[in-house]
Formats: sequence, C-alpha cells, structure tokens
Amino acid sequence: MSADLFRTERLTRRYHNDGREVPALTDVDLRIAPGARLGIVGESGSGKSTLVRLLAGLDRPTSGRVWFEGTQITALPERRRGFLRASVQMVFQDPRSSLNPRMRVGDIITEPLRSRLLRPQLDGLDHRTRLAEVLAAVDLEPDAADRYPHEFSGGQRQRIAIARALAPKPEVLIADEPVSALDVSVRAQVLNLLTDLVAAEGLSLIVVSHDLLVVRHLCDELAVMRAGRIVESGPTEQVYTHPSTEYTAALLAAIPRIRTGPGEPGASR
Amino acid sequence: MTLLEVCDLTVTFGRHRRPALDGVCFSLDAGCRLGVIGESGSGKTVTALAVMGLLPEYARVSGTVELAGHQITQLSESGLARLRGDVVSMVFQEPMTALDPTMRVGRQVAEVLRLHAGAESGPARAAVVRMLAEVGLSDPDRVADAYPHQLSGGQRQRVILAMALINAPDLVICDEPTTALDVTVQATVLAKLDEVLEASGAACLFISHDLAVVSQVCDQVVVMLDGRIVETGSVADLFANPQHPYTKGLVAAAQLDAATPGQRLPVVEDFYQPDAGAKR
Amino acid sequence: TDGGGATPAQAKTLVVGATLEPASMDAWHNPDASIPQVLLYNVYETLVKVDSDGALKPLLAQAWEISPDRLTYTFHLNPAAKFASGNPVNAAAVVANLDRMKADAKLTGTLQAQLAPIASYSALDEHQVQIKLTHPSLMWLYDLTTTVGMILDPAFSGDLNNATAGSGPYAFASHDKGQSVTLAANTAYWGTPARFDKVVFRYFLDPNAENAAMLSGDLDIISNLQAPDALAQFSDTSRFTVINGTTNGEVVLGLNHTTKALKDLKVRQALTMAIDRKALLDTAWNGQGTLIGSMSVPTDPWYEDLTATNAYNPQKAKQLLKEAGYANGLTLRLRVPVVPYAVKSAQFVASQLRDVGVTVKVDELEFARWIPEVFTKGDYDMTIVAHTEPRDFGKFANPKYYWHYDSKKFQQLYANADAASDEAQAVAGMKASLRYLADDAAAIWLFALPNLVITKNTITGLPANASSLSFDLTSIASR
Amino acid sequence: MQLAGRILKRLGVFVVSLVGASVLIFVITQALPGDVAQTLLGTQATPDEVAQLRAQLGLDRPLIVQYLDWFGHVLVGDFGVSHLSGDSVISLLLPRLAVTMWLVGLSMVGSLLLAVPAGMVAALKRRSWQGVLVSASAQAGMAIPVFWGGILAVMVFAVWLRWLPANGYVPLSENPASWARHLVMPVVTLSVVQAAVLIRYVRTALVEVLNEDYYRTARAIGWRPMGALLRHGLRNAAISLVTVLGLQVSSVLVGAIVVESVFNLPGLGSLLLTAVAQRDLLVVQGTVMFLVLAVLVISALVDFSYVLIDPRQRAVQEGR
Amino acid sequence: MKKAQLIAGLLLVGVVTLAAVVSLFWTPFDPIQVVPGQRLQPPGPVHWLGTDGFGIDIFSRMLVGARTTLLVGIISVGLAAVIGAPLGMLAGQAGGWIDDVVMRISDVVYALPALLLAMLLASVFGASTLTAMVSIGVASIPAFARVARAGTLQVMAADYVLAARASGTSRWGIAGRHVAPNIAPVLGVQSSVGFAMAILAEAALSYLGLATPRPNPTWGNMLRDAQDYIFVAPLQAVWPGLAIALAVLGFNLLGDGLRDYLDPRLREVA
Ligand SMILES: Nc1ncnc2c1ncn2[C@@H]1O[C@H](COP(=O)(O)OP(=O)(O)OP(=O)(O)O)[C@@H](O)[C@H]1O
Ligand SMILES: Nc1ncnc2c1ncn2[C@@H]1O[C@H](COP(=O)(O)OP(=O)(O)OP(=O)(O)O)[C@@H](O)[C@H]1O
Ligand SMILES: [Mg+2]
Ligand SMILES: [Mg+2]
Repeated sequence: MSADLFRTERLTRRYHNDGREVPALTDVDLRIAPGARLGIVGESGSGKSTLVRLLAGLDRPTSGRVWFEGTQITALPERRRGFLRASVQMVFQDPRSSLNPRMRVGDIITEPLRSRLLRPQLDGLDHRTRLAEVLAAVDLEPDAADRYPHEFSGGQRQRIAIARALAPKPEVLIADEPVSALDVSVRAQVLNLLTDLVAAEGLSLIVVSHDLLVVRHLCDELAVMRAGRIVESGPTEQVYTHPSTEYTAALLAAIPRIRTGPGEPGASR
Repeated sequence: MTLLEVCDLTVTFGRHRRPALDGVCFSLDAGCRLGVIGESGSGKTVTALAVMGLLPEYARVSGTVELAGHQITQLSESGLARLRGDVVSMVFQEPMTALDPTMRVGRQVAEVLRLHAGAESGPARAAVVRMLAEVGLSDPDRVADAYPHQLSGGQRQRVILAMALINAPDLVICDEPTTALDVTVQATVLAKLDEVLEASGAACLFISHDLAVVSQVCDQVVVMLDGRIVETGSVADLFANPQHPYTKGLVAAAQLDAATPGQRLPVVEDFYQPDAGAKR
Repeated sequence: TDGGGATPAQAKTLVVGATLEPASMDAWHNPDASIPQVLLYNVYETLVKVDSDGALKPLLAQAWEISPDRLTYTFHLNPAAKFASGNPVNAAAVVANLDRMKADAKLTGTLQAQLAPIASYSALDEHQVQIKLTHPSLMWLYDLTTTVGMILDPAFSGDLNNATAGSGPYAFASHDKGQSVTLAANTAYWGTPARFDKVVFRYFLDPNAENAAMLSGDLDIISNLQAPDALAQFSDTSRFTVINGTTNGEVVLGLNHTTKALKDLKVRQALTMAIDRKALLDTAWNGQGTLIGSMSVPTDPWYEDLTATNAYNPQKAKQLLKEAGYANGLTLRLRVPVVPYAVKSAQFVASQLRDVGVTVKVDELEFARWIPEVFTKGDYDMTIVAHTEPRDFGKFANPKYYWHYDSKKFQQLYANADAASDEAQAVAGMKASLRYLADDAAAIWLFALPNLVITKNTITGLPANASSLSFDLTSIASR
Repeated sequence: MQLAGRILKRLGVFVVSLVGASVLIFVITQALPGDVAQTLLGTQATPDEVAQLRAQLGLDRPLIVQYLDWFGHVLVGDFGVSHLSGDSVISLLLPRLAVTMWLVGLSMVGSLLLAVPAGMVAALKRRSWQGVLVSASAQAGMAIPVFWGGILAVMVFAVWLRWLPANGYVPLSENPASWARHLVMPVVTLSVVQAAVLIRYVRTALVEVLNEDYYRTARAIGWRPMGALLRHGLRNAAISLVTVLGLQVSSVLVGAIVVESVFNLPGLGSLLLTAVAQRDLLVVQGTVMFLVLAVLVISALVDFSYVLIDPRQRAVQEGR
Repeated sequence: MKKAQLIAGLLLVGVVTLAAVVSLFWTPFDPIQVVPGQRLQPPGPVHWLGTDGFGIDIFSRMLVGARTTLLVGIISVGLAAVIGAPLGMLAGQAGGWIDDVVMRISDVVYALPALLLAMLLASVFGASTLTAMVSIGVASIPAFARVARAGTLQVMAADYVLAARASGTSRWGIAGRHVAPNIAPVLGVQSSVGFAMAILAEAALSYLGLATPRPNPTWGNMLRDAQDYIFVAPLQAVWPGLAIALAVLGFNLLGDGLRDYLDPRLREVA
C-alpha cells in the first residue's frame, strides 16, 4: 500500500461557474508507482490539468482522497504540506506565463529554496551552488541568472521553468503540457532534457499532453482521459499499438505525420 | 499564372534592430498551396502580414509585394481595405481571440460580404449559413446565432475559415491555424480546409512550424530561418530530401514517431550551428 | 389713449443679488439677519424706522412723544395704515403683537432681551398706543426699528415659515430654496405704491458668481459687494453706479481679557499701536470702509473720530511690551472664522505683530465651530469678527460676553448714559463711554465695513448707508 | 432561480453597505463640533437656552437612540425635518437632486461624447502628432481646476459675449429653453474637465483593443482602421470603460459641488455645504445618504451593464 | 519616445522639488511679511512675478508653496497607497467573504464626501495641512484598493503564481515577490493621478478653511486668493495655476514613464 507514490480514491472535482456545476473530474482511481513515468493524454477539457493539480496539492478535491507516499494529503493544511512541496514539483505549459516577467531568472529558480515550508527538507542547501548546478543541468549559461525571462527564447524559458522545478531536488516532476507551446525544433531539445534528467536524477515523471507522440516518447505508462474520467490505461506501447477504446483509436489516428511519400496532398487520404 | 510575387522583401522594426525579414523572395501561382515553415521568430507571421498590408505603421518595409497586379507596399489604407477579405484573406492562429466576443458570429461572417459585395442582410444571411455548412459545421443556423464563447475551439476555427473563404478570394493566408486545437479537432479542421480550398480553387499561403501539418496541406514549401528563406521545394522532395542543414535538422527533430521512445531525439543543432551571436 | 412713450403694462421686476439665504420667513423664531434684510420695512413695517443717516423717522406712527422721565412713550398711529389683508393697523394690532411676543417662549433671545424693558402697554384709543418702560433707555426706541418692532397682522393664522402678513409695500410671494426669494407688490399699500411688481432676491454662495451675474446683466443690484477688490470690475460708470456708504459692522479684533498678557493695559495698547490700521484697510479691504477708533460708526448719533487714540507707532509698541515684561516676545493665538474680512485681516495682523516681537498663531475656524469654541467657551486670545448689529457697544458692559471685558468703570459709564434723563445728556454719556473704551484698548477696532452696493445705472434711490438690517426697497426706483 | 439567488445576495450586500454607511455618516456628522441649536439661537443665547432647545429638538438623547430613531425612519423613507426651516428633508432634497442629476447625467454624456472620439484619435494616431496632441491636451486639461474653467467660461460667454446667463437655474418643467440655457455652461465645463481624465482611459482601452486578434481580423476582412475600431473596438473597450465610468461618477459628483457653486445652481452640493455650515444635521445625513445610495446604485448598475455589453457574462462562463 | 516622457516628467518634478528645497534656505523676499504699499505690483526686475494683495513677493511664495504642495501630494498619496494597496491585495488574494467585506467598505468610504471627513478632522485637531492631507488620503484609499485588487486578480490567475504555490511559496511570498512588483506600475499611474487630485483638493479645502491656514502659502490657497483679483490682476491666478498644471503634468509623465521604464519587457522596445 505505501509502496505507491501516489494513490487516489474516487477523486472528484467540480467547478462552480456562476452557479453552474462543471464536473472536471469524476471518480478517478489511480495508482502511480515510485519511479514510474506516467503519461496522461486526452482532448482539451478532459480534466488532465485538474487531475495533476490535485496530485500536486495545489487544489482541493470536491470529494475523494489523495495519498502521497502513504500520507493522505487531501486533509492536510497548507503549512504541513512541506514534504509534498519539496518532493513534487511542476512544469507548466506556457513558458511565457509561468515565469514572472519582473523577476530575474536567478530569483525565479531559487524561489522554491526560500520557501519556509521547504527549508527543513532542504537543510544546508546553498542557493548559489544549487543555482549553478541546475542551470548547468538544463544547459544554460551561468550568467543567465541575472537576466529577465523575456530575454530568452521559448525553449530556454521552458528550461528555466524546469530548472526551477529541479532546484529543491524533487522526487517527482509533474509536467503539464511542457512542450505544446514550443515549436518543433525546440520541442526536441526540451524532450531530450527531460529524458536525460529523469534518467540522471532518478525522478518519477508525470506528463500531461494532448500529443500522444510526446507521451509515447517520454513515458512507459499511459492513462487516457475523457470528460473527467480515465477511460483507458496501461503500458504505453500496448495502448499505442492496441487501443482498446474507440476514443483512443481516434486520438491515435488524428496524429499528423510528415508525408514524405509521393501522392496527392490532403490529410483526408 | 503568378498570383503573388514577393521580391527582396525586407522589414525592420525599430532603428537598431536586426531586420525581421531580410530579402525574402518567393512567388505563388494561382490555385497553388505554399507552406512556410521555420522556427519561432523566423519571420513567418511578418511575411504574412506584409502580404496583407497589415504590418504596424512603424515597420520599415522595402522590396515589393505584388498581389493580383497590385503593389501592396504602395497602396493606401483604403486601397488595401478593398483587397483584404476580397482578393486576399487570412485565417488566424488563435480561434479563441480572433473573433469579436461581443458580436454574433453570423454577423461577423456577413460583414465580410457586406463590406465587399454590398450585400443586403437577408441574402447575406443565407450565404453565411451556406458557407458555415460548407466548412463542415453541422448546425450552421445555430452557429450563426451564437456568440464566439458559445462555440468550441474547432467550431470557432471553422467560422474563421468561413470568413476567409466566403468572398471566394484568390489567396487565403493561414497563419498557424490549428496550433490551439487538440489533435482530433485539428485533423478535422485541416481536412475541411483542404476540401474547401480544393473546391474554391483558391491559392493558399500556409504557415506552420508543424512540418507534419504542412506536409499534409501543401505542395510547395519554403523554409525560413532568421528572416531569410533558406530552402524552397516541393513537399515531397524537401521533406524526403532536405538540402540545407537547418532543414535537415528541422525535419529530423520533427519526426517524433521515427525515434525510439526514451532515446535521445535528433535536434536542429546536430545538423546546423547558427553563427555565434546571430541567435539570441 | 395712452400718452406718447408709455410702454404697455409690462411687469417691472427688480433683481437683487444677496449672499445669505434665509431658511424661513419667520423672523421671530430665527435670528438670521437674512430675514429682516428682505422683510423689514418692505413687508413688515415698524412704528418707527431708522433712515440712511441713522435718524429716527415715522412709519406706522406719524408721531410719538416721550415723557420727561423717559419712561412713557405714546405713539400716534397713521390712520391710513392697513395690512395687506385690508385690516387696519390700529392700536389693538400693536398691542396684540406685544401680547403675542411676550407670551412666546420660543422667541429668539435677542427679541426677548429687547422686550425686557417694557413694563406695560395699552391702547389709548383706536390710533394711540402707550408703552411704559421699567427704566429709561436711549436704546429702546432704536430697538423698536428692528425685528422686534415689526407689526404682524393679528388676523394671520398661517405658517410664518412660508407666508407673511404685514403692512408694507411688498408681500412675500415665493421662496425657491437654494435660489431666490420673491416679493410681489402689495397693490393695496396704504402709502406710496411699490415701484416694482416683483422684487427677486437671488442668493449666491460664491461672490464671484454674484459679480458675474451683475456683469452679465442678470442682476439689477448687488446688495453688498463681498470682495472690495472686485470693485474695479464695476468701474464702468456708463453701466454701473457704485454706492459706497457705511454699515453698522465694526470689524473688531477682540481681545480675550482672561488671557494673562491681555489683562495688561500696556500690552493692549502695544498691540493696538503695532497695527497700522490705515494700511490694513488698504491691504485687506482695498481701502473701502471707514477707520474707527472705538465701537461706533459714523451713523451713530454719538459718533466721534477716535482713530488717533493709540495710533500706529511700532516703536512705542515695542517699548510698552518691554515695560510689560514681554521684551523676549509673546505668543498669542488668533482664532478667526473663515470669512474674507477676518482671514485677510488676520494675515495682516499676524505679520505686523511679528514686527514688534509678538508671535501670532493663526487658526481659521468654520463659523459653526467658531461659535462654540471662541464665542461660547472663550477658548482664544484674539479673534476677528464684525459686529453688525446697530448700536451694539453696550456688549462691552457685559463681562460674560466673549471678550470677558470686566471694567466696572465702563459699566458705570454706560448704564448712566443709557438711563440719562435727557437725550443730549445721554449722547454725551455715550461719547464718554466710547472714549473710555478706546483709551482702555478694550479691543482693537480695525475698521467699519463699507456698504458697497452696485446698481445698474437705471436704478435710483438707494440709501447710501446700511443703517439697519433691512435692504430697504421703498425708495428704490428704476428709470 | 439561480438568478433570483444572485439578485438576493446582491441586494443583501447592498443593504448591509447602506447600514454601514449610515453608521459612518451618523458618527461623522455627530462628531462635528457645534450644533443646530446654537445656529438657531444665534450669538445672543445663554447656554441654558441652548440646552433647552437641544432638549426640545431631542438632541440630548443618547447617540444610539438618536441613530436608531433616525435610521428607523430612513428605512421607511422618512428622512426627518430640517430643524432650521421646518421643511421635510425629502422636500428639500428632491428638487436639489433633480438639478444635480441633470448636471451629472448630462456631463457624463458630454464627457463621453468628447472623450470617445478624442480617445479614438489618440489611440489610432498615437505615433503621429495628432495623437500626441490629443494626449497632451488631455494631460493639460486634467491639471485645470474645475472652478477655474467655470469662471473662464462665465467670463467669455456670459460677461463678454452675453450669449448665456451667468448662472442660476430654471426647472425643466417651468421653461425648457431657459433650463437649457442655464445648464449649457455648467455641463460643458464639467464635461470638458471629466473628458480630460476619461480620454486617458479610453485611449488605454482602445490601444488594448488595437492589439487584440479580433481587431486584426476585422482589418483583415477589409475594415479600415477607424471602421474596425468603431464596429468592433468600442463595444469591447466599453467593457473596461464602464468600470471607469462607474468610478468617475463619484468624482463627477464632487466636481458637481464645485460647479454648482461657480454657477450658483441649487443642487445637492450647495445644500450640503450650507447644511453643514449651519449644522442642520438631518439634512446633512439625508443628503450624504442619498449620495452614498447613488454611488452604490451606480456600481450595481455597472455590474449589471457588463451583462448587457458582454455576451460572455450573460451565459455562465465556460471556465479557463 | 518613452524615455522622453520619463525625462520630461523627471525634469518637471525636479524643478518643483528644487523649488521646495531652495525655499528651505533662501527666498528672494520674506514670504509672509506684509508690505502695505506694495500690493499687486506687476512682474518686474525686483519682483519677478509681481506681488500679491498683501504686497508679498509672489515668487517667494511660489517657492515656499512648492514645499507644502509637494508634501500634500506625497503624504496623502502615500497614505492612500500604504493603506489602500495592501487592502486591495488582501481582497484580491483572499477572495471570498474577505474580498466582499473589504470592497464594500471601500465602496462606502468612496461614496462619502471627503469634505465631511476634512471637517471632522479639522474640528477635532484644528485645520492644518496635516488634517487636509489625512482626509484627502483617506478619501483616496478606495481608488487604490480597487486598482490593487484588479491587478492582483490578474496576477493571481497567472501560471507563475501557481508555480510559486507549487514550490511552497507562502501567501506572503506570493504577495511580496509576485503580486506587488506586478501591480506596482498601475499603482504608480494611480499615484500620479492621485497626486494631481490631492493638489486640487487641498486648494478646495483651504477655500473652506479646512486646510493650510494663513499666512502659509500653498499653490492651492494662492489660486483661491487670486480669484478676488481676477479682473484687477489676472496674472495672480496664472502663476499658481501654471505651477499646479506643470506639477500635475510632471507627475503624470513621471508615472507613465516609470511604468514603461520599470517593465523589463518594454525597456528596449522602440
Ligand atoms: N478554475 C476553473 N474554474 C472553473 N472551471 C474550470 C476551472 N479549471 C478548469 N475548469 C473546467 O474543468 C474542465 C477540465 O479542465 P482541465 O483544465 O482539467 O482540462 P485539460 O484536460 O487540462 O484541458 P486542456 O488540454 O485544454 O488544458 C474544463 O471543462 C474546464 O472548463
Ligand atoms: N510588431 C512587431 N514589433 C517588433 N518586432 C516584431 C513585431 N512583429 C514581429 N517582430 C519581430 O520580428 C521577428 C519575426 O517575427 P514573426 O512573428 O514573423 O515570427 P514567426 O516566424 O511568426 O514566429 P512564431 O512561430 O513564434 O509565430 C521576431 O524577431 C519578432 O520579435
Ligand atoms: Mg490543461
Ligand atoms: Mg507567428
């Protein structure tokens, strides 16, 4: 039981929009083993972001529970979530809006280290050395620390976001659409970086994406979501090659592929 | 017959900055589909805006853009306004924000007709509904009466497509029309675009950084890098057989499904090293 | 047919600009000077009135007699006099008025005080009234020319706030709150008929607005120009006539006689000498007004020019201060209400007293706050305020009054003068009292406010001086 | 059902705000030194007489009793009686309210009529001299005190040209032509001064619109810049502008007090000033309650107007 | 262009500040000494801007007036910002009933005429520059609270705030590192507008005897005094009027310029 990294039980989250209920997540039961690399896919609005926000303890469920390393975190007050914050870090979709435009990169990256919640867990970690380490880890020049986010390209910004997530030495990295705002040339860099880091630091990884190819590249396990429920899950290759639901099959079929062979243009064929 | 001829187009923003476009030349024949690819910031959108004559007034433009016999760079604002929406139209990237949130989409589409054909609202409405149906909206009447926020991303994107096509323009410019959509929706929108372009015989300038998408829509491609065109060719040739190292890198990096999961992906830098300082 | 240039019957309207708007038309329960300004002599008439030069004139009473002991007054009413309602103004009406006021507990304090000397009264016949006093008083007959003497139609039973019932040439017509009070001619007037069909008093909070209305031709008269510096605006004699007379308003720099330093005559004299009052008048009030040396204005029968007493002499002032033990300076609080003459004078005074080593802390107070703090509680050293009631120097005889001037000598002088058994003696006594006040530097009299009236050139007959609270319309005519 | 709930909640908040305001107003006015008894009796009265009158007027009761008495009556629409004139506060207020409402309402309209076109020029031509000129004059206009502008207008149009009456007011019901002639200058003065402030906001809102995708779409389908801005810009800009307008109302009300004094209009401002000066507290409290009520109503209207302007507010939002 | 704005603003505000500082040590004439024979002199070599109705050198009074004017602006805006901005941030960050309560209170304060407060303070403490500053300041709190709240809501919706929360940053940390710096520019603009309002409000209050008493000069009360001489000596009104206009303009330019300058994203854009 405590062998699970994350476990959820009938996790439900409903949003209230001006009185109307939006069921973003309904009765999700999920187990994630330590060291797992889980991909969550699904169409827009299917509840992927909601699910990971609940896992990261950034939101409270309407009902249901979440355990992290055997501790139930749903009922925990914010000030006792330090261990969670130290262990689980997030990377967001849009590298532009996830970095405060008015902070220097160095301050952005070391912000988690300054948190009072995390300090007990991070005893003795020197900010400067850690900053240098993570900058090196994401392959950024050391002088990047003194600049502002807008001075970087999209790919570099996403690397800054990753560096921030790495700074407090987390065990789990949650990435919510980490590459969908990036163009192909940069996408490859970031995906490589993530692959390397996960291998090098022994991180558990949870990746949200609507791009099945990204998930397939990064993850060994896959969960497919639709309308707030997990409709299919299993090892990536299996789901990828033998989808058991029509929905998954449709998702797979829609993946655009470079057409290099001769023939009439047109996606319909 | 050449519909669009861009020659030595150079665009600079601000006095001390590197040109956003630097001597861009290409041409597009009537009824043809030209893809423009390249990394973010390479000048794709600027090219499209230059053709539309929609560059901000502080942009300094040199070179020529000739569209259907008009010198775009010489035209007055009212001359341009006559061309836009009639001879040339544009499909924008963000379906969420490209429509006026306070106006019913039917009226927004009808506006295009009224601006150019001077159509009455009665017949315009019929034309609008017909067009909405043509771009694959199953319930065009309801859609016409909806506000943008009441439509899904895919529906909105198709409304924009309808706006771009309703006057049967000679050239449709699509600037990353599907990046905001999820894969399934993207697939249907692209299919519909292909279909209506085919039917209307309009030429298309298709901008995307997603090589796979371009390869499905276009027959010709230009590759842009730092405001310059580095390679041109047919889709089949260029993607199968890239010549310029940058293109090689781009094609390799884009092929996620070709790589073994978990293995290192090829990146552009493996093929092409930009000269120091050129790239920030 | 009508004669040559006679214009067809067109309503003749006179528009008068004024500053303070009356809250109601009831002068008996509301001490606001703005009410008699409109009503006195115009709507309500008195037995006796005071003219522009301060002389007593017959009005409802054609004549009156005073007994040799100065205790019994007999008034002979004009038999023609009648109220607007048509009822006669007879002895019974006068008696009814006195009855009414005596019985009214809510009557304003001023009126009650003015009624106090009356011992008894009676109607001798249809047209004769006799009033007996408890003690001789020179002032009493003058009081009778003010609000207390107004005769109300005894038949009237309406709401005094919004209606009038007098015997004057005009009657109250309407009150447009926040804007104006309109009087209409009393067509049945018993005397010289009203020359205007309508008289509108328009009220202005902002003096500039009033001036602008005059300049643009919207007003016929500005009843009292608020800022004398604006006089230049009306210098075009082809359009405007400026009347520059006197009022009863003495601008007094009041000294609090309970303040230690101010108990010392030398200090009071020094302060008086330190202020160049001629320069003050020129600077603060554009030279308009009259310099006075004591609590009396030129229209008073006992007026004397006392400006030479304690005349401007800063050297002497310093000397006196030194003698009084304030060689090293003296700090005094000058607390003034926010009215133009007071704040401007205060600035001047502060500057000149600084020259002789007196530090003045100026404190500007809203009038509603000035009353409880300065006037009632006496929390001040010096203050500046105009005393606009006519013939009011008797206040110095009241040690409880806010100056707390407690001079037995003066009280004696004043009482003797008021009770003197013949008029000449009384006037002489008053002069002596006023001289005493000046010598004793009981206060510092800065100047008497001018009566600055601006009229269109077509308007004639305005009295030169504002010797009563009334804005007397009876003599005004238009060409 | 849901709507009813929301309206009820809004109403509840509204009432609570009013109660809070009434307490605040009462406390502030009661804390002012001096009282109406003193004003009524003038400078002749003895302290005893003042105390007697206070008792008569009920001013000597405990404050809480006075408050409850007053507010209890206010709740049923009875604002009491002016101690000074004996008129009911409502009968004093209503005619004044009409004047101020005309002044403020017309000025808001006037300032919009000035600021919107000017703001459009300032936004569209922000890089050329026309735009800079508009922005600069707006900045300069903001720095001119209202009373100064008013006096200038009077000098020119009433004193020199004699086109208009210098000041005063005639009710609309009495003589519409005269009403208009009396209101022209105050309204224009207030409009111009407010417009100077408003232009800034209009410009900002429109510049934002210029950067919106839908504006670009409108241009792309063949609108000229001005046309696109008129057709698609204004309504969207209005969404942020109504908020500003709602905020402006309060400052227009303040400006109105000054303008009322310059043009001698019998509005709420002069009523408030004289009532405060005379410590006619029931009138003060009544007037301020009305002002607060007006501001609260307007802010509620602003919220409501979002729904009219922005269809996204009409239905329930879809979320992020 | 952007820089020009900032420089012009700095220049104007600099002149005002300089005048205020200089007046501490030197004025050509005594700024409160009445000189009876010298009233209403036109500008000339001795009295550069002429003299006022009391014969006092206007230039000297302008210098000293700069001091009070600056003080009134700074203190009242400072007070409003120091109280209003945190309240608005609190409302925006906390949401829920706290938001409701704070904003409704602010609505009520907003609706109350500042005049009443000024009268109250003046009656309790005596009318002074300070009471005027405090009442103007308090009356401006709601504006700051609203602006701060609106900005806070925007910031709170940004991903970087979510990221900060994810990394365990406390409410205070978010307020200090993310919300405050991002709403500072709009608060700056609000301050410059508020500054202008404060100067004019002080003038209006001193008109009613609720602010700086004589003989201390402020541009506001000089302007008010000048009204009496509008026909005789119109220039009297021009000097303080011009000074107020320029100061207001200066602070506006400075506010806008600073906002653009402080935004790292805009710094090098033409
Ligand atoms: N803060 C919120 N308030 C109200 N509704 C919300 C909120 N966040 C999400 N929702 C709604 O919940 C549903 C699920 O949202 P979620 O963001 O989890 O989807 P997603 O799978 O991440 O989609 P995407 O791929 O577009 O990011 C959607 O319908 C969304 O509109
Ligand atoms: N309005 C503008 N002002 C200043 N610089 C601009 C402007 N528009 C574009 N640029 C600059 O011109 C260059 C090319 O931009 P462009 O938008 O054409 O890129 P793109 O290829 O469309 O990139 P993306 O894929 O991100 O849309 C960039 O360096 C950009 O910063
Ligand atoms: Mg999501
Ligand atoms: Mg682009």
